[in-house]
Amino acid sequence: MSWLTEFPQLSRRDLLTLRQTLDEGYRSFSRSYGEAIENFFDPLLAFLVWFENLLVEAPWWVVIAAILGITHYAARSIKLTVGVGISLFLVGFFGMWEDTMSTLSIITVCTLISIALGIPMGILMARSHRAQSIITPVLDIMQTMPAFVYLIPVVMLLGIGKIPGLIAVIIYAIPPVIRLTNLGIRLVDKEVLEAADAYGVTPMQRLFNVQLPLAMPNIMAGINQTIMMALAMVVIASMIGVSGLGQPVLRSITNQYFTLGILNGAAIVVLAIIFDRVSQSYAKRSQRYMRSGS
Amino acid sequence: MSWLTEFPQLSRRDLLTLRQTLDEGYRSFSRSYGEAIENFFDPLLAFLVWFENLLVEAPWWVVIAAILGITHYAARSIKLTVGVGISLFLVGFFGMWEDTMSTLSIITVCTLISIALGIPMGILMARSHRAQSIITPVLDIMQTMPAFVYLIPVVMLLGIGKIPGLIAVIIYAIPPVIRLTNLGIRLVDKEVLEAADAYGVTPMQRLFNVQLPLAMPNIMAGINQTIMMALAMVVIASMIGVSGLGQPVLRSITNQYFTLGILNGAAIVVLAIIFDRVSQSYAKRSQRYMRSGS
Amino acid sequence: MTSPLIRIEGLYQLFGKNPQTHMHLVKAGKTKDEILAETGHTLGLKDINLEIQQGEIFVIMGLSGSGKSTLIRHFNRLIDPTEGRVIVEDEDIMELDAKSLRNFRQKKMSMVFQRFGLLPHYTVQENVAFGLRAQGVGKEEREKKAKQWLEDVGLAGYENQYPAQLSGGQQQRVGLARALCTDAEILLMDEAFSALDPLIRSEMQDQLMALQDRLHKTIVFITHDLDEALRIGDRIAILRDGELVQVGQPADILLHPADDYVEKFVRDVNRARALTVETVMKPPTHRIDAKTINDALAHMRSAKSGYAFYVNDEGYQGFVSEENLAKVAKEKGKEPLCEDYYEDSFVISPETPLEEVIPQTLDHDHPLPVVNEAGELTGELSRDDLVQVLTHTPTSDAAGNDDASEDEGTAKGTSKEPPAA
Amino acid sequence: MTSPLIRIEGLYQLFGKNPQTHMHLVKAGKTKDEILAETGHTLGLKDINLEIQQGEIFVIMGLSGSGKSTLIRHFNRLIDPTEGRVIVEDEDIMELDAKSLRNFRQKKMSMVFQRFGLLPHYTVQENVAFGLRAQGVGKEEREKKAKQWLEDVGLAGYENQYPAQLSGGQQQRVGLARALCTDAEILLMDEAFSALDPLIRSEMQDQLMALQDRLHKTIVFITHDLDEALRIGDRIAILRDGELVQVGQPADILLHPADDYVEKFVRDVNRARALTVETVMKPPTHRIDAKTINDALAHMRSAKSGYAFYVNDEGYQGFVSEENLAKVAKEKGKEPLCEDYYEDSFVISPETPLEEVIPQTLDHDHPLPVVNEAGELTGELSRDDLVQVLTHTPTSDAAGNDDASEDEGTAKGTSKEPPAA
Amino acid sequence: DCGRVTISNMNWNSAALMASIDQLILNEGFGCDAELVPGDTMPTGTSMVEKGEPDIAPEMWSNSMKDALDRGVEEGRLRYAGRSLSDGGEEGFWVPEYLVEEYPELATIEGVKKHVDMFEHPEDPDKSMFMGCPAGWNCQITARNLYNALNLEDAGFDLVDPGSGAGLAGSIAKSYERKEPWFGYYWAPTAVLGRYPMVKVDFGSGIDEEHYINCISKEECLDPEPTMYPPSPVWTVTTESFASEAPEAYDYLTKRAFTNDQMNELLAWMEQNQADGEFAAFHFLENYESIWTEWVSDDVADKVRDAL
Ligand SMILES: Nc1ncnc2c1ncn2[C@@H]1O[C@H](COP(=O)(O)OP(=O)(O)OP(=O)(O)O)[C@@H](O)[C@H]1O
Ligand SMILES: Nc1ncnc2c1ncn2[C@@H]1O[C@H](COP(=O)(O)OP(=O)(O)OP(=O)(O)O)[C@@H](O)[C@H]1O
Ligand SMILES: [Mg+2]
Ligand SMILES: [Mg+2]
Repeated sequence: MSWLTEFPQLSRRDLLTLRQTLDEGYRSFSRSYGEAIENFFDPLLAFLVWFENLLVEAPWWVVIAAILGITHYAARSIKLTVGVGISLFLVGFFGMWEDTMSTLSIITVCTLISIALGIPMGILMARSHRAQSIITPVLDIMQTMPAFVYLIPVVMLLGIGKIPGLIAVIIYAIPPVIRLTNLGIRLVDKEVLEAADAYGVTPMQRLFNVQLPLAMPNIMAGINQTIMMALAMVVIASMIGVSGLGQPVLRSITNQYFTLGILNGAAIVVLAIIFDRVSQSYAKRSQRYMRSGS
Repeated sequence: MSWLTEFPQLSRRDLLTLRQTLDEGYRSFSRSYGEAIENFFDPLLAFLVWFENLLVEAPWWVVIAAILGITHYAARSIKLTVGVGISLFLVGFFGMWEDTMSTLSIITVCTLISIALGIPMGILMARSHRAQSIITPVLDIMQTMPAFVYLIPVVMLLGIGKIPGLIAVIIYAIPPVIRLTNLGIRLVDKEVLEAADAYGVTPMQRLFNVQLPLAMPNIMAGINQTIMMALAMVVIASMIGVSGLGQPVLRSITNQYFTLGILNGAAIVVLAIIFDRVSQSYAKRSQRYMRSGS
Repeated sequence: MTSPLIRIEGLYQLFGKNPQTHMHLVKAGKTKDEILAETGHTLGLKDINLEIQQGEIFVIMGLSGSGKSTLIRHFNRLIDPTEGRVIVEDEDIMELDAKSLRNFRQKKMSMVFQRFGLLPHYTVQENVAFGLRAQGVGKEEREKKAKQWLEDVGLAGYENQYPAQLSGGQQQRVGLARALCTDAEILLMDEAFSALDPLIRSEMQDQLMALQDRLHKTIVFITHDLDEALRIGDRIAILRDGELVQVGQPADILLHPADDYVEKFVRDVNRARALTVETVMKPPTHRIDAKTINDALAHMRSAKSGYAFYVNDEGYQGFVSEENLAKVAKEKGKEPLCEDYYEDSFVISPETPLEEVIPQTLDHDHPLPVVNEAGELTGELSRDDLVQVLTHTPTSDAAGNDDASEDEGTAKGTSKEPPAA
Repeated sequence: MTSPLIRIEGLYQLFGKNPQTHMHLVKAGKTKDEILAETGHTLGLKDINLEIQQGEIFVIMGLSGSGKSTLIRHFNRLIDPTEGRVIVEDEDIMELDAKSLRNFRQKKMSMVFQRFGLLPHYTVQENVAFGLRAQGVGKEEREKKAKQWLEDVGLAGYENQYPAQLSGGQQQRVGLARALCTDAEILLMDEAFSALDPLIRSEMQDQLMALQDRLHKTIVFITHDLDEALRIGDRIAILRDGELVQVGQPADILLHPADDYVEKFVRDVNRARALTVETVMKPPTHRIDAKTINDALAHMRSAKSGYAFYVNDEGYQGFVSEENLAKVAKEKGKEPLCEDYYEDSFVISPETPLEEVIPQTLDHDHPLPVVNEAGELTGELSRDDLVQVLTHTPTSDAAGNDDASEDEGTAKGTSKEPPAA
Repeated sequence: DCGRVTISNMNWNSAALMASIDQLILNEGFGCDAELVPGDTMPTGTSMVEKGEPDIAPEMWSNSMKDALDRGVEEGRLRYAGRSLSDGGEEGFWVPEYLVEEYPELATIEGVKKHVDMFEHPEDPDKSMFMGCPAGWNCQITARNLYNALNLEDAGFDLVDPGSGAGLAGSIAKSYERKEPWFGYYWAPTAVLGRYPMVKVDFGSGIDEEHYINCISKEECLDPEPTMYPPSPVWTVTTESFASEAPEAYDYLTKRAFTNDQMNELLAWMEQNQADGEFAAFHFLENYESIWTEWVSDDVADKVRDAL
């Protein structure tokens, strides 16, 4: 009996028909609605372009100064500020300033959008077991469905450029912040919540005054991972038209310029470390109570 | 003054020399040591090949039965076991059995290695601020340095195939479990630790009986992310010759067979969900106390 | 009686995975231990029926694990009962929707938790202001109020510390201040003073009682300290294994315990402090309203007592003894009794704790008159009565020494013989 | 005196970020509040010097926040002092390396935490066995022992529950069982009974004392309950704002408080229970060792007392009154005093709590003889002495009524006049 | 007048060079506002067909997505402007030059088969490795068919999938650096073959273009016969809208083409200088005037020259 050794499969012909029908279906869908969907994203695109130009075209020292300012405001750590300054300067010194600014612009936007969407999603998940059991597999899909699979469909719909890149990055980068917000909120001490409830807090107060602050360490871990994922997608995004550090990386690989790849990779890492350190020290500063434990 | 608008860069010539020297340096390194390094990994390679063959060549129903057995043992949930059975069957039914088994074999090994290395690293990090401040940037590099950057150097060193794929996957997938183990341990209630200390626990008892069990929710979140990352790397790994579901995905992208891509992507997702659900319900089962809170 | 502020009807609480399926065991009268052993479910409360009046301090006592905290948690619906109703101001709080419940919790009740329940990420002051914040009170006002209350509980100067930086008792006082800060009508206090030292504790008790006097708050108070319960409680409820065994006024419980359990429970209390004169005095048997000295003498003689309390329409007048009156009877037998013939004697008021009248009572061979604020003689307190009450024999009639030593398992030195020849 | 088991020398603890830099303020004698206001650092302990003997129950008391928990945490080095030394069995525990410290904690000390410190992921039984597990005791043995202790603290049946499923007092008992289960020599108990009801609490006290009697453990006990302190404590230390204000035996502290603070602290105690006869009895002034009845009578007359305690070489013999002896003096004046002439009288033993002898003392007009186990007359206890001690006037000499009412701010009914005409 | 133009900037050197040349010439010579858009072959091609963006793909190996491009042309969305490599791409099975120097017989397929044991398989010691073409590329089909036609399997070879172009290049680099044997599919002109000189293995069959088109390049080729690869068409592809809106610029694109020799020279220069497209484009425009002036009218050439 063949099924003992061979998996009972859909016949090759059926599989082919199935594939073709679906492919064709999607193609005609994208032709009819692509335009509309594309227009929908126009304002975002305009903003992305504006923001990228701002960073790329502003004098480099203005940009560095601004970044250092933000760093200092957020982290209040001289050491960190100096470190950020030096690494940004090195990035420029090795001739990667423009690419770095392009990447910085898109990643900033992606990260902010991911956080802005992710935290509420995480909250929703924490609030109901139903939501959790629906959202979790979706997150699994978002994280493991290879970007390559949806890259082409997205390109068919939206063309090549920043918007599909942004979408791909967000799809991939958003799950950690959602998951860890959920986890963090679920781990909040029941006794504390009960006390808050006893004073009749509104759901909003409960969330903003109790759950989120106490879930902060986990949420920050989620944000950290989201930043990491977003930056990890830089190269893939550059495959569909997002300019920045991804391109030289791809070039280095096809042409086997190791050093070029490593330099550009290092610039990505520098961005990652800056993003991460700044956000983490900001969070830590707002959690003073944690250090005062006995 | 040009530096006001132009970044003071390394001159093109210097940069070139630098790049060429480094490239050449790496090339000669790989020339002299590649062989030895490659040999070092031979046993692992042999194991990987053996394990893949085991999964691919064993009759499919034996494999499914084994997986269901593990699932049931770990999660003790009929619902989950049935779900896993159905999805595995569908994967086979759509003609992806072999690729799925290849992917399953390498991802299982990667995940296990990541956990086996990652948790101790996380523990180390939690134990000392020094270790934390050294390891954190390394993790940042591992997560954001694009795989593409080190793919070719690794291939030059080790050739294409499973070993470089495994290394790339682990480099990318290990950070979450390290980070969240660290976080989880750091969040353990100080009062509980103090109580344990007062009874003179050894560092090992402290770790295994108090810190790790109480950090479990976070560690499991880390393992979940590690699994997700590992599966997200399937396609990249297939770029350097790791067989499995990544190759059909790459094929689908170059040929615009969306359905093919989605089917194979879905098979990856199925693996992700199986891995994740099983590990999470195993963990949850061992944390009964969490549900009994008032 | 007006309708009660809080009414609990047929309340059951069974903890575990499937409380409903095991309720029949509870109803069938199985004990808590049996249910735990058979089903793994813990019986928290069993058929509680209770009424609490507006303005009273209602104390709940009982062994550890008897369900006190569980019961108090039902009052503001922090847990839902397995069965039964909780009615506050004629409203079944089980039927409140989320918003009304919130409102109810904000305005009606505030709670001190046994394990404090402070918010670790807020400073002490923010913690205290938390209830007000929930009510939407403005920052300035709530800070002012919080500061005030912090001072009242003796924590001025700690405003900006975090809970983890405080000692246990300090944390408890933060929880206390938080509850008092909200001005809620009903205070739920779960062992609110348990971590306090006696000085601060009695200060807090005073404050609480003053507050209650002033604002007529209703207070539900759990405590393990019988002295405290007797001191501040208007009524006391005693729980055992989730069942209500007795509800009553402090003296009631002390003097007429419903069963052995309650009796054991109250045995160790400092009666001298807990009981007032009222609760142990006897009716004034030596009361006379004779008009003349002779009349009085006749009275005393027939009663075979050597003294009497003279009372007229205006109330208690004075203490007279046969001996002294007899001396003047010959000359002035017909004259009316008046101040001149009264003797020095203490007069005690019915609300005074026994403790305070011990010396006087013991000093006098005759009973002391008990006179209320209106000046009426309401009773008399004899040395014997006092001694009897102070020596732990609530239910027996006569104050026998043997009784006392039987009662006290560890009694050592009450033998009539010298311990060693 | 043998060398003490635990010796604390010059211990300082300043909480905050930079304790060292602010130590000079502490040394300069600034108060806790000043230091807090100026530097944000909290003074936990200040120059503590203390010795605890092997086998004693040493009680630490003090206001909430006075540093008790902080002090006890130094004993097993859960926190390191800012300055000072802690010496246990002649070993400075600050100098132990990690391994010896571990060993020391496993074997020498076990601790009950104020906030319980249970392991939430372990069942009750596993929690109790935790100390043994740390010591490496085998599973079977530790389970057996844990079960035994759980039963002893009254939690049989709850073995497989998790701490979150228990009531506060039950959790505390789990912590207690855990500490007792390890057989450590030294027990550190931080408000170990605070969440217990009076019944279980006194049971636990009894168990603790029995244990101590049997195994001569050294126990450091923090409590807020003075009755408890007086009952179980061999010595009591009183802390205020991190400073040690008095260390002494219970009766010492009760009767000779070092300052106002301590006096206030002990004022509310139930003296009748706390004090033993010994501590308040007077020397036996009415002691006679006359050989004959006449001698005895002569003695009594010269002392102007109507009675006497007759004592010979064999110790206390009996109570005699002038009245009765006088009756027989004429006929048998020369005969030696013997049983025939003794009168019924209570004899009390010096260790008995006052409470137990109140009725007898009050019943008799004359003082009662206090006789120790060897049969010797060691003192006498009069009604007046008793009343004086029971009415809160530890330092004043005479037990005046006025005194009492002045002392007690809330006294109501002790006026000599009727409250209303 | 030619307006905004987007040029696909693919990540291998020849494509990047052409993209930059086009950008310079269109901007300076035709007054366009040309912009480079990064992207891989597939997304770029798809986007051109479906969304009409980017406008120009300077180096499109049409075999790699033949169906899609042909359909795009059919539907009037794309145009093949002209060959960008006039000789066409060179495909074949290659062995490293140093091997052939040692074993001259390796230049033919029979020689390779004879030395089959030399080509070690990394995962299976019983077999030898033949490195095929990455999954999904058109060449995967042709390489497989030729592998069958040449009976390489019987000879002991196993067709190994390198996974990606990068994997393929990496495996060449690895073997070359260690002077190990390597046998597999590759194409030229490429930076890799520029750096690592290889010898194309002769199948001894000559080119049978008809058979190649009808069978070898088809998935369902039942009876493959050996044939050398015919030159592979490499196109400049533009969108229909660009072609119709900027006919002059389009006209330039129809002419812009390199021979393989020219391109190899340029690639070698780029390789040597690790030059990016822009830098190389300047180098080209400055030093190879004779070539590019052929592509444009004189006044355009002047404008470009002025701008340099
Ligand atoms: N980790 C800490 N950080 C800062 N201050 C602390 C810390 N722990 C204790 N303190 C301070 O030290 C003082 C003494 O605290 P401790 O816990 O020893 O008091 P306590 O005598 O045990 O009081 P209680 O009876 O209320 O438990 C308090 O004022 C407290 O604020
Ligand atoms: N969340 C819970 N899950 C299971 N059992 C519980 C839970 N909460 C309380 N119980 C059980 O209910 C019973 C009553 O607990 P409760 O906390 O009301 O006691 P209590 O009277 O407040 O005792 P204590 O004086 O020790 O605080 C206990 O036996 C306890 O084990
Ligand atoms: Mg309770
Ligand atoms: Mg304390």
